[in-house]
Amino acid sequence: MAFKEIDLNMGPQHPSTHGVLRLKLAVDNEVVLRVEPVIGYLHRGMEKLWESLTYTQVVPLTDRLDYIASLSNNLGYVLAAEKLAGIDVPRRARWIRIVLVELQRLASHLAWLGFMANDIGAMSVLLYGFEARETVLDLFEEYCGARLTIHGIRIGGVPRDIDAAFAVRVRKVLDGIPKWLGDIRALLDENRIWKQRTVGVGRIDAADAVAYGLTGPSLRASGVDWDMRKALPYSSYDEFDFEVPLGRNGDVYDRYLVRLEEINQSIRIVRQALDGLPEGEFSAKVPRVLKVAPGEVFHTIEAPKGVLGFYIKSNGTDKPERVKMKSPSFINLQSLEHMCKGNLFSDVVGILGSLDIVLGEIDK
Amino acid sequence: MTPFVADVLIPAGKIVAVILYPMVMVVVMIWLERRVVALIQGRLGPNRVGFQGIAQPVADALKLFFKEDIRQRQADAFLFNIAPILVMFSSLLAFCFVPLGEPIRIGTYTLTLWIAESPVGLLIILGLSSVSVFGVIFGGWASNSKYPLMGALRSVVQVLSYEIPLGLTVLTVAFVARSMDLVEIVRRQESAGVWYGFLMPVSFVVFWISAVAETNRAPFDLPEAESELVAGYHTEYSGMKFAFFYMAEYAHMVLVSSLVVLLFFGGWLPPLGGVKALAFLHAVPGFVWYLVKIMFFLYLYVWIRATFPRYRFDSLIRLVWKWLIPLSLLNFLAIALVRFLL
Amino acid sequence: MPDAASDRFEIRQAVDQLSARFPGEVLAVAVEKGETAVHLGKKGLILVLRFLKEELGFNALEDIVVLDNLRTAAEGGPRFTVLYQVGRFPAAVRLRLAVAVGEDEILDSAVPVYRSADWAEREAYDMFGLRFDGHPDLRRIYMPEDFEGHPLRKDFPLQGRDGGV
Amino acid sequence: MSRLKRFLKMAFLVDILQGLGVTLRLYFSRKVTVEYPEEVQEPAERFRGILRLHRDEKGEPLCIACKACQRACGTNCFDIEGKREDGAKIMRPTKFDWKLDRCSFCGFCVEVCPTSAIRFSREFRLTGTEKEGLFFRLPDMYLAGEDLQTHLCAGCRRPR
Repeated sequence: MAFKEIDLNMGPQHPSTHGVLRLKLAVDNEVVLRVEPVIGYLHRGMEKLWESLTYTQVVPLTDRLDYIASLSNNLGYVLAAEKLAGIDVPRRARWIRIVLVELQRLASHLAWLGFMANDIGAMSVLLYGFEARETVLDLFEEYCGARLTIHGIRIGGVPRDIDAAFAVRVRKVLDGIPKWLGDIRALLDENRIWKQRTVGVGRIDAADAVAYGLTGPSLRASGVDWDMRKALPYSSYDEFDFEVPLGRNGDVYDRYLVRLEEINQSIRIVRQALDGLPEGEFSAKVPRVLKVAPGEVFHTIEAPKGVLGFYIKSNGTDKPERVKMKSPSFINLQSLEHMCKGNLFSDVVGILGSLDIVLGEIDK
Repeated sequence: MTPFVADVLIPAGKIVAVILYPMVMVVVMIWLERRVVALIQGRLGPNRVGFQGIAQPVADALKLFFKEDIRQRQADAFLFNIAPILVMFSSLLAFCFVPLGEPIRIGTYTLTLWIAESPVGLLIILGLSSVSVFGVIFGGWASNSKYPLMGALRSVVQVLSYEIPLGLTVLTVAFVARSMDLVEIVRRQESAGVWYGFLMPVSFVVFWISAVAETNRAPFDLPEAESELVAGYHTEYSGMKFAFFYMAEYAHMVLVSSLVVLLFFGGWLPPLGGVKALAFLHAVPGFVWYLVKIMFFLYLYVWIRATFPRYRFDSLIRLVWKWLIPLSLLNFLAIALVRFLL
Repeated sequence: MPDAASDRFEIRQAVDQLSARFPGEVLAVAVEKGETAVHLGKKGLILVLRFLKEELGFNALEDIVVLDNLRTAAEGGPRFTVLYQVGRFPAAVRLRLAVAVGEDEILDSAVPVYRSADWAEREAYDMFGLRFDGHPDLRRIYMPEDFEGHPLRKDFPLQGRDGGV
Repeated sequence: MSRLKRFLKMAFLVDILQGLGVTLRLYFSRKVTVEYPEEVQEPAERFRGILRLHRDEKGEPLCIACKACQRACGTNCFDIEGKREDGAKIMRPTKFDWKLDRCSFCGFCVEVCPTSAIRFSREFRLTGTEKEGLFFRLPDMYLAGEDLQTHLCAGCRRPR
């Protein structure tokens, strides 16, 4: 009896909150044969827009790429622009940026934890993850007035200084996060249903992961020790002491554990940054109309989703000639098919969740 | 007590009561579910419509009543329409055999708190609950589209394979109580002084797990839950037909909870009934105890749903064939051995 | 703060080995702002990529960037420049390969060497109209299938064409 | 030894009971729901709400129609014209059109305004039913509170 392959359609109105993604699946009674992601539903033509805006006007647009972690998009673009224009950022500004970006990584991982758990069925973890995330967003609202599209990092430094009162509130929030993590880990870590849905599911070994260009926590879960904050330190990350958590067999469970451990490491970094905040200016003097001599630069940072790169080419005017963004989720999504092959089609949901992709960043 | 009243009015009253009882319990259950899941997740839940949101399910039902009831052109008309009726019918009919308390003597007339008492009441309830499986198959197949068909097949396999441990554990209770009559079983528990739930904990746990799986409830709600892919057998339904499926699922849950209470936790008996010091507990009517116990189990349903992730389908089936069925068999043998020796 | 990775010994050694192995191909080497860019001829691209990956251990093709030199190119100069951003990790060595491509010339696809080039090349085709020979499934990735024109080209109007999809 | 321990844990549903314990404790935890619109949670001090023009103490508009904000804006929401009455030293805006539906709240205009005439308010209720409600002319830029709501959406605000 020749088996009849069924093609199924998942999305684009995918209820989980990755954004607008459509998966074309070919399934042989429950076992996944082929997965073809269809993207482009959220394409806003960012790179075309950037060519008609000045260097500073591009920054608020980068908020809308990975809208779960807008501050790290800002940092990625701003570091590339500063390297191109040769602007030296004062040390205090770099440290404040690290406080903001690591808090943003924390918030992004908490959002991911909620989405993934909800996809696999643990609906309450979504609310717990978001309650913890809201405390971090309150800090951003207090710092520069916005919670999601924050636009909290400018070319040359940061918009505002950090005072002692703000540092106290940040420490209070940091003390609250482990309590939430404790609850969530008690609910999930040793739970037989959770482990049965995640251990050994969606495996990718180190060699394939590197071949597919996977980056970020998903790559480190396969045991490849490659974190841009350690490999190519930027914005004085080399002055901080933190570990890079690694997984062993690159399945959904390891990706879950690696991101949880990264939350703890981010807390550690923010504490160190607050304790040793150097004196000095919180922003360099940047001319209002920033004209940049012709040149090109490619700079990468370790965003919560993976390695986020910006290539900028200047032509001497105040508007960039070309800005190309290397999106981590765009490359990571390519390895979804490899991870899903051989698994059951009810696992595709969990595997997609463990990849932590955001469609705003994929579609640009 | 003229015969007219005894033979017509009271039975008619009881029939209306049996129809209303699950309906009211369903409304309470829908509200309880949304409220408890909300409270567990740190939010308030519905508290606007009516007092503390109790009228929310009524509003939902009303909305569903006026919603357009679409049917696919290629859907098989007869089966498509009969499916929700079958599912609803089997749940409501089963409620006729659920005794709510000891018969009450009013003057010369004894009012029995159930419609029908039969020596094999237990079997009838189990039989009726598997009739609803037909509703699921017809609903899924008649919708003539991929997702409902797969959802229906999955639900059927799950319900059928979980009926085996369910049956076996019910067998142990009937074996110990030497009768299939629910009222008899409760009286046996009263005379034995201990509830079967504590006497045979393994039977209770296996029964409860199979009951949760039987009603397609979390963490076994895979066929329905993957709304993005397989929305379960009632994907193509809308309006009142969907409301029927929805209410039937909750009615099925209430039915199974009352079964658990009757078989394992001594129906309408006050807790620690035998202890002389707590004799005043008997003053409270049996029906109240019965309701309190059912509410606990309904709460347990929602509590489990809010806590655990979903099982994947293959391990859900492996669980029942590799663990629950052998366990219930062993348990049955053990109890038979103990009874034989005593 | 120039990128420390570039003036390290490995990068100069890699570039020297590259020019030794492919004398005809390597047209120019530029070090700017701490980054090394190697200009290559179109033909030897895949051989260079394979050499970099297999012998020199450049295990990551991080990004493929396409530049439209409609206004900046000299008369008759190449319309597009395609940049291949390759890197070796975790040793953190980074190199940029630049290839000049005319408007309707066809490049060899890098997918046989770097699996992650698949979508990057589809995006280059969708946005600029560059064709890659040997690509498993060269289709548009962002725009709908029946969209005419390539949005990121300099001559494509910013507000898009009215009536367009 | 750990295999036996693991088997016992699995047999006596330890992980299941532990999970139920956590949700039971959280069942009695503090609820975070803010019952809008009865309770309104005030946004932070530096919250970036709707942009408002301001007047100095004597009631004179601060805006000198220098169009710095118009140039700084990335999504060109502004359309300003100014005139200097004869004899007056500073220009005054005669036309100040601002499109709320284009604004991305990036804050460049506030930073670049020499007389800090335009600033963020803490008003976050910005919904309207017609496009006209989202288009602000010079007088509308000074509205706040209830009159702002009536401008934004003429009929739809339920009487509070």
